[in-house]
Amino acid sequence: MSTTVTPPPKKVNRIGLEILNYKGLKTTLCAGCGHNAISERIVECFYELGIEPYHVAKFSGIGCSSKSPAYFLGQSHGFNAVHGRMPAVASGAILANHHILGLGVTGDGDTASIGIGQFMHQVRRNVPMIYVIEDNGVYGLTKGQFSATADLGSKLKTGVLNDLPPFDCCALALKWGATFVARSFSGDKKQLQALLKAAIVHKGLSVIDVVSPCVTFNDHEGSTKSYSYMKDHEEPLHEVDFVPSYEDITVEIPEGEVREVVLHDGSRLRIRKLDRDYDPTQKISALAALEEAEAKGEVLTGVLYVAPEKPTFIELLNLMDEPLATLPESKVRPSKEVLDLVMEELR
Amino acid sequence: MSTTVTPPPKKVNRIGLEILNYKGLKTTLCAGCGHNAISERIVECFYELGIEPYHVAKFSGIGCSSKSPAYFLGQSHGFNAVHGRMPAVASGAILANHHILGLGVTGDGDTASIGIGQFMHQVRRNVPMIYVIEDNGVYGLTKGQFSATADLGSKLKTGVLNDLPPFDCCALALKWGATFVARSFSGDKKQLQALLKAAIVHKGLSVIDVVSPCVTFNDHEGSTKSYSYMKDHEEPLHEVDFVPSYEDITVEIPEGEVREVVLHDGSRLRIRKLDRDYDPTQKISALAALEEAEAKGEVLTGVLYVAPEKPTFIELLNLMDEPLATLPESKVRPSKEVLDLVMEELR
Amino acid sequence: MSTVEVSPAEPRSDEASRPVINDFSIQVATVNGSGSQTANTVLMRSIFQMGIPVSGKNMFPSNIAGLPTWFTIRASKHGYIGRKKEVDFLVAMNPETAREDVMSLDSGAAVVYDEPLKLNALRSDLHFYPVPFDKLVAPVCPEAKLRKLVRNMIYDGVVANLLSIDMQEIRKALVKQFGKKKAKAAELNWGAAQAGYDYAAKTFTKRDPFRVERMNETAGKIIIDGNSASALGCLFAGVTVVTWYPITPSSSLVETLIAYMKRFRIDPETGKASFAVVQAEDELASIGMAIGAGWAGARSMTATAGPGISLMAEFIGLGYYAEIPAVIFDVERVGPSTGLPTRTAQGDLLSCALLSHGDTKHPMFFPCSPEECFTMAQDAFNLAERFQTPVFVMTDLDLGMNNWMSDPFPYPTTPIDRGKVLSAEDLEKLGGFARYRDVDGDGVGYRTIPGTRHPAAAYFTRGSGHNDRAGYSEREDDYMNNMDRLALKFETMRTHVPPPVAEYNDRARIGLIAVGTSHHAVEESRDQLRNEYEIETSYLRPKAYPFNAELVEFIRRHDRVYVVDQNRDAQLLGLMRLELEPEDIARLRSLRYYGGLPLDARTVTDEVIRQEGK
Amino acid sequence: MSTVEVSPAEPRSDEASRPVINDFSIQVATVNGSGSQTANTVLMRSIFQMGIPVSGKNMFPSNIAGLPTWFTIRASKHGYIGRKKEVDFLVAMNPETAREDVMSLDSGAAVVYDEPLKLNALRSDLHFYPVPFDKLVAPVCPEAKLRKLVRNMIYDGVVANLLSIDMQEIRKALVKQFGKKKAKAAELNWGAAQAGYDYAAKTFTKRDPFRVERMNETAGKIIIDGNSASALGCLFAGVTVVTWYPITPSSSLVETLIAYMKRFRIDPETGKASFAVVQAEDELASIGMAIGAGWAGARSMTATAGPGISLMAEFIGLGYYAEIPAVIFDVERVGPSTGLPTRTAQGDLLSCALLSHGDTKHPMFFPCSPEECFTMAQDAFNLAERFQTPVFVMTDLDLGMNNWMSDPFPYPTTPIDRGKVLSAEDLEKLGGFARYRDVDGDGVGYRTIPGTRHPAAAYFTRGSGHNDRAGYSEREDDYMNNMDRLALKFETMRTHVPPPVAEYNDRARIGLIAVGTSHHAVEESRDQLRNEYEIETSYLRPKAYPFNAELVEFIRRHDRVYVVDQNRDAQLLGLMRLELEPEDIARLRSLRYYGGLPLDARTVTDEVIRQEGK
Ligand SMILES: Cc1ncc(C[n+]2csc(CCOP(=O)(O)OP(=O)(O)O)c2C)c(N)n1
Ligand SMILES: Cc1ncc(C[n+]2csc(CCOP(=O)(O)OP(=O)(O)O)c2C)c(N)n1
Ligand code: SF4
Ligand code: SF4
Ligand SMILES: [Mg+2]
Ligand SMILES: [Mg+2]
Repeated sequence: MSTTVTPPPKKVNRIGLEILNYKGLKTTLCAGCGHNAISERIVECFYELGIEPYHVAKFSGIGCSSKSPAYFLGQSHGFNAVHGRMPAVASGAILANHHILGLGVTGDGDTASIGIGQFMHQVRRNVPMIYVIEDNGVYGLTKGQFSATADLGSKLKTGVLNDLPPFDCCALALKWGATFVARSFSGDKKQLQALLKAAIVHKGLSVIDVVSPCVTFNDHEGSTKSYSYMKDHEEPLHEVDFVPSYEDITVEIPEGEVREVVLHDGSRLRIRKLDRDYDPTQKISALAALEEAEAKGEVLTGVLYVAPEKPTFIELLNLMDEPLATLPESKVRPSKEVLDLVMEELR
Repeated sequence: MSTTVTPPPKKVNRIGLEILNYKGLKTTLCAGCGHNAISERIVECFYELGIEPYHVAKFSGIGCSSKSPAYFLGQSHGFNAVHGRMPAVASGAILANHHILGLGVTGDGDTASIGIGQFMHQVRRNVPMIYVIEDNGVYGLTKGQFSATADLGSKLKTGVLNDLPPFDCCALALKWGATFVARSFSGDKKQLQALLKAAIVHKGLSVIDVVSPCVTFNDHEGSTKSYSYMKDHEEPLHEVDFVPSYEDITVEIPEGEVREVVLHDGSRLRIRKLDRDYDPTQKISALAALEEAEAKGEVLTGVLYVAPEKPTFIELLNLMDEPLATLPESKVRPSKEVLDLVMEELR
Repeated sequence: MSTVEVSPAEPRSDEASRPVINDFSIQVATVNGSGSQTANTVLMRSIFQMGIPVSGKNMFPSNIAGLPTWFTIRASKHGYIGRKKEVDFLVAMNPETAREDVMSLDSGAAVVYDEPLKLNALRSDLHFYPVPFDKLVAPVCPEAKLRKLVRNMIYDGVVANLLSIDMQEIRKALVKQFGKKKAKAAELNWGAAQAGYDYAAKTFTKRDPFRVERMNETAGKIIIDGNSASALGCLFAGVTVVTWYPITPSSSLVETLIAYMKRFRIDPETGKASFAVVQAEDELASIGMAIGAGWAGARSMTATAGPGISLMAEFIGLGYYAEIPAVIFDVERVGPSTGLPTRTAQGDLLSCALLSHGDTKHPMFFPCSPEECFTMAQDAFNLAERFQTPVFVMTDLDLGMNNWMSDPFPYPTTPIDRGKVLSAEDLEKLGGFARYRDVDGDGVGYRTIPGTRHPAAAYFTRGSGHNDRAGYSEREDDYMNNMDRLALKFETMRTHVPPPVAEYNDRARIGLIAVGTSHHAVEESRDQLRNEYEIETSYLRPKAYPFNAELVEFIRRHDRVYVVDQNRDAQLLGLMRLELEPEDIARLRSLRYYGGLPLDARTVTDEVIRQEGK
Repeated sequence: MSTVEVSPAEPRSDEASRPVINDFSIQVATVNGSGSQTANTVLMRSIFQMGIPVSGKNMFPSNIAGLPTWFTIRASKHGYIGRKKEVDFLVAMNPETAREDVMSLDSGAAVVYDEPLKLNALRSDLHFYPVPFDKLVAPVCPEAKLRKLVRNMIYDGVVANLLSIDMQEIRKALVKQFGKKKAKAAELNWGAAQAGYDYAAKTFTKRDPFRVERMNETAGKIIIDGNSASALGCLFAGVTVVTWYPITPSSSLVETLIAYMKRFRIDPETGKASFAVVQAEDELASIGMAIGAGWAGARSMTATAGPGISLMAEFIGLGYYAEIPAVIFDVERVGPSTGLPTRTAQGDLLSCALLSHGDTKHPMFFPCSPEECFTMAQDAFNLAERFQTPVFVMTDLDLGMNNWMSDPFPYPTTPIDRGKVLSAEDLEKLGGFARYRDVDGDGVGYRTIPGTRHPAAAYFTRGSGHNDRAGYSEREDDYMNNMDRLALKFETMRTHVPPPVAEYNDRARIGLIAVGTSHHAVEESRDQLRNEYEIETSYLRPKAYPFNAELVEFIRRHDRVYVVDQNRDAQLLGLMRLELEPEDIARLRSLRYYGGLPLDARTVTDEVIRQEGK
């Protein structure tokens, strides 16, 4: 797969920029947070593909995940908007300038709880951009309540049990119009890079749901698929505001295989990577594959669906090639003759 | 099917009430509007089942469809809320009193455009109530813009073309947790009655998407599945605010068959009724059946999915049997001893 | 049938003898969806074409068909185009309201009605003209299906006869209405109008005093609704991204804009659009897209009404704090909540001025006429970009959806103002920039547009605390400095918004202040106060908020100043109370109307007189 | 290591000689997520247990781990519990801020710090106490993984030694903190505290003047944060439906409420809940559910902060107009937009009072203490049901999330007031009812609860125009009558909300007005003004909006009245400006602070003095 080759280490990329040109500020997220790993992959991808930073605009909502755009691509414009409404802001910006490569990064709370409406309508419009969901099943920034992607049966530290079925953002996206739908795991460097690169190249909306564990609040005690590592050591650690510091998790899974990944809190994730011969152009079978994996308690990763030719929203709107944002007055203000004509019609 | 038996005509129902006790005010919707037919079915169903009107609460958002609760069950409490937010209001009311039989009636704009988020979260919670979507693909009350359920390729009178794929509310509902999902056509008296009765009996959330043509604004000129009847007569009828008056459409379709129904504007609806041997307990096959019908340009009607045993939101919340709304002070205000205990803990 | 039958008891005879020329109102009472709009428009136009100042107001219900609707046409030789409370000439077509319509008329009014309604039995002090519409329509419209439509045109003919409207003007108006392509429809309607005219001519003896006479006061003028005028303003303001969600009474603004854009903003060579219009899924999305587009350099806008304003609150706060241009048209209707969606009000003034939590303040424009809709739309885009902030244009249902006579609009004389935007070249020269630094002392920083080809162009936009380099900050000093700069920016706007229109009268002890559509009632009321009560008044009409310094000057030159509000809570007065000196507030009096109809002069006059204790 | 090394240049010697007892503030500077909360709480508690009035304020960043955090404990023999601006005793644990923390101290302050930071080199006018935390922690905590946590407890020991805090109180506080089940953890921490104490005892010569001495001012008192107090208030108010969406600083209100409900509101026999709590998908849904539940007869509530308030605007307008009870806690944080989510403000006063488009007005409560959170939560539910309208309880981050000393809460003495609800029996007697008719002259109609077993019980609720029988209406008179009744209802509330707390001083020419947490700074400032400037003041603290008539009386009794606002735009003053007579407004002065920290007395005093021209 050409998209996954890692170029040999060198100081500058094909457009002469250093990796530094693609970095952002120092992260203020917890050490070991999956979101940080995703930021790193983004930096690498844009560096490796040699994309001009000024060409990119970053968008996010509110949450730990939505803070992360400050931590990559420091030379790209960024917009940290309001909770759950990243899609609208990004859509507007892309309408204003469709030459921009839009990169949205938000959380599962942002996307599937408060933002499910905007997400689905964004998908329906096939607005050309990359939409990364940093999916941890909880609201990290507000200290660990369930989001709408939380697994059925998982349990919070406070003892609250999630008894509602999760929204599967991939299923939603592919059923209702997204033209590139993938799932990955924040710890799978190679796959995530490959998917990001493919998404960058894709012309329509690319949705990438990245399972990105919250090391601080995602202690799935009592959940069907995990146990609490902290259990034995619990007592001395009764400390309300303590956030342990972890190393990043990394994992590599061969195509078509399943691996169990142990998270920091001891919970396990069963990740299955799609077969090499999986056909990602069939909606129904993609949906079925997701449904099946869910039933087995597995996380299915890879490109689930792709429809490269479907017209984008920009095409549907028949926009001129120049960005609307910078059209000269002569192109946006009709002539005096036009006004005279209209006035005449109204007489 | 025991739920569809129509009792022989009589003056009062089993609880001694007349049909008048189930009627509402005179409709102010357009003559021939599909929504009026649905109102009539609702009146009949509640009369025939002999449900106490005080037992029911009606909920709606904003739209022509959402006006309709004023036109049935005049002896039931009703709440015409704000646009797209019926689910929240109904959920709150049902939490307050889960003995109430909640009947939500809204439009496709209300549900699938502005309200898609609340709809999906309502579905996810399996809030016990009936949710009728009067689906005409347009915003009737604001004079005919497309909603998010409009068919791909349909065209407004103003010439605007819908180039976005429709949200299928049934697919959404059954994929994400509704425990009774059906589709019907406003003109199919018998089926609609049967479905409404089944929904009344069902303990969880029942979603019924009723195709309910807007006779005034749904002139699908240029759409893939219709032609404009008015075409020839168009010229003399160039009258911006004229709303022709139509007779109600009625149709009866045998199970397992397809019928083409010609609407007032000349557009045609291909309605397929589910086979008698269709198994409505399988999610995946239900989704596939919908997908298939969509591809064929057919409207598939009947009970698409049912999961009678899934716990409702009220069950999940472990609510006491008495309505919360009317609990006496002794049940909701803890004793002085409790306060003393808490105070002691805080010393 | 004789006219004696029609009005068995005569109205006072002196009335009939004193003709009332070009100074009365006609009200047509129908049912919505019955297709009377053409007949009403044609009637209004024909009077307009006779050179007589005219205005039309449609009072319609919030449903699609079958409920009562009233259309009022006012002819005024004095040029008054506000609502007139009293109906002089009623066309009663709606059986449901006919009784109440007739009972509320002043003595001496005329009534054309559908004969079977037998309205003449109700009162003896009116002039009744019964018309057997069904009988008349059959011969002129063989196709039974169309009769319901064509039937309305008959009353145009009847009224033309009774009011001495030139039938050729009716014909001209009909042709204009239907356009060349619908000639057959125009013919059919013309036949109906003629039938009405002929019937009236041969049946009625004119007894009421009302009639028209040619004048020359409308030459060159246009007839347009405020929403269309706003749309044209946006078109010529160079709007590029339009986002919306349908809501009465704002929908037609965008729908008209779309139509104009399609005609005039598609590149003839490439066939490509220089604009994007998105019907969003709701108002949170429409304002979000407008904000995103404004951030990325588009001239972006949305249009909505009260409920949409409420839903936009969070995003408008973001726009304020992150300093992003966008123009929001609020075509006000009656609140709170869904309220009366087809009635007019100025009830969102406080909401819009202060929209969103925390300390926020937003500029607003107050157009009073289609011409001002046109010019202020342009002003609003310029202000939004110059000050990098959301800007409201406050119109209302009366202005937006009714037809107004207007001078033709002036072609813009100044270029589009994109405000302080740094290009790659600027950045090269400067070496960098601080997005939120007040370089010029006006509170406005410099911005860059995403896509600017320079490594120093990027900055990070956020709704959370930031320092002047747009860096995240929770520091007390950064926060306060930024908020102080935003306050300064708002102060700077006072001198940048268009100044108020002031009419000082040296003999006046009292002043009137009004914005937007209240203008028309106030103008007429000032004449009433002078003519009927010998009270001279001055008048100030702020065109925008924040208020210009002249507001205070005006107040200080008068003993008492009446602030006219079309809302219950005296919101315009409230905006003044929030910022004026107490001694200035002490001169202010509140004059409120909040019944949902366009404000009329008599209401203003009566209230001033009541408060003046006369 | 000798103490000489520690503070090479001595602070002025007179300071050390004048001991400062029970009147200073300790600030602990750490990094969030480092687990210092226990150590800080224990330190605060131990002083409290010694009978000394104490307060604690946590200043934390808007992220989860790794950014600077400051916890300030104030001991005040005078009982002042507002913030004290000056830090007297610094515990510098965070390398990132240590320099700035030290540099901003007043001369003579003391600094306990992590030895490797070498802070003593920075200034010569402070008292430095270096502690080798890493060295000390190893022996007391063999398990390396836990050292990071236990390390913090060492400074408790050091500080106890330096300030003469009784170690037995530390021990008691530790046991309380960990509870019986976590005895092992308490032991581990106790060891660390002792190590700190011993190290300090053997190493340091006390040179700073600060220390504690037992008092008897806290007996019987509790320590609680405002959010927990609000939660308890709701519990005892008999709340039945709680809907929410997490947002700082309101989340803990609901989370605590959930915990209490689970303990005390589950029927012991059936194991079933007498409440429903729903974490909604967003604030539009949470307020929508609360409104739906309130309509159906539940005592319903939600809690949120600024961004949530903005999102609730449309629904609150519905609640106002359709007259539905619901209680909304706004735990205010710094806006606009996301603003500073972990800083405090009173910036939503105007937003909440006027929330939603059209003419709307909403009552608000202003608790200043946990006790008032508790009582006003109950008042709010009663008011909401009595007046059938949404009611806001305005607290803020300072009150909601910080720990406050308080008297124990009084058990409610009055029964729950469900307002005007008609039962089936009532209906049987009356034969029917008109939902929106003002039967009692207070503007409040009678309502029925869905499910009421009577054919006349039903009515139709809507946000659109309606007459007094709840029928749809677009009539001018119906609309105006209804709006007038709503206005009357609001007026009636003035006499039903709790009256303000007034402290008149006969010699005072100036007055102060403040609400909520501003109270604590104002109380202390009044003493400062008296003691330092010989200025006597009166003080009025409104407990609710709409304001009670006493507000005007208070203003009139003073020459100048300072209205204290924790926001930029003088919003409390604005609410007064909107309704007071100009001559009363003329007496008002604005005193604003909007830096995001809890208001402190010095800021108030300095600003009064500045404006008084002294
Ligand atoms: C309107 C609004 N409501 C609530 C919040 C509080 N809030 C901040 S982040 C967040 C949840 C974030 O969860 P998610 O998107 O999953 O991001 P994560 O922190 O888990 O990466 C919430 C509820 C807010 N900022 N705005
Ligand atoms: C917040 C808000 N936005 C917009 C509107 C205007 N509006 C009223 S009804 C409606 C659409 C209704 O469409 P639908 O739900 O499909 O009902 P229908 O009239 O077709 O039955 C809209 C957009 C509103 N009332 N509130
Ligand atoms: S709280 Fe969770 S999601 Fe947030 S930064 Fe920490 S680990 Fe990541
Ligand atoms: S406009 Fe359409 S949806 Fe509305 S009442 Fe008329 S037919 Fe029905
Ligand atoms: Mg998350
Ligand atoms: Mg519809």
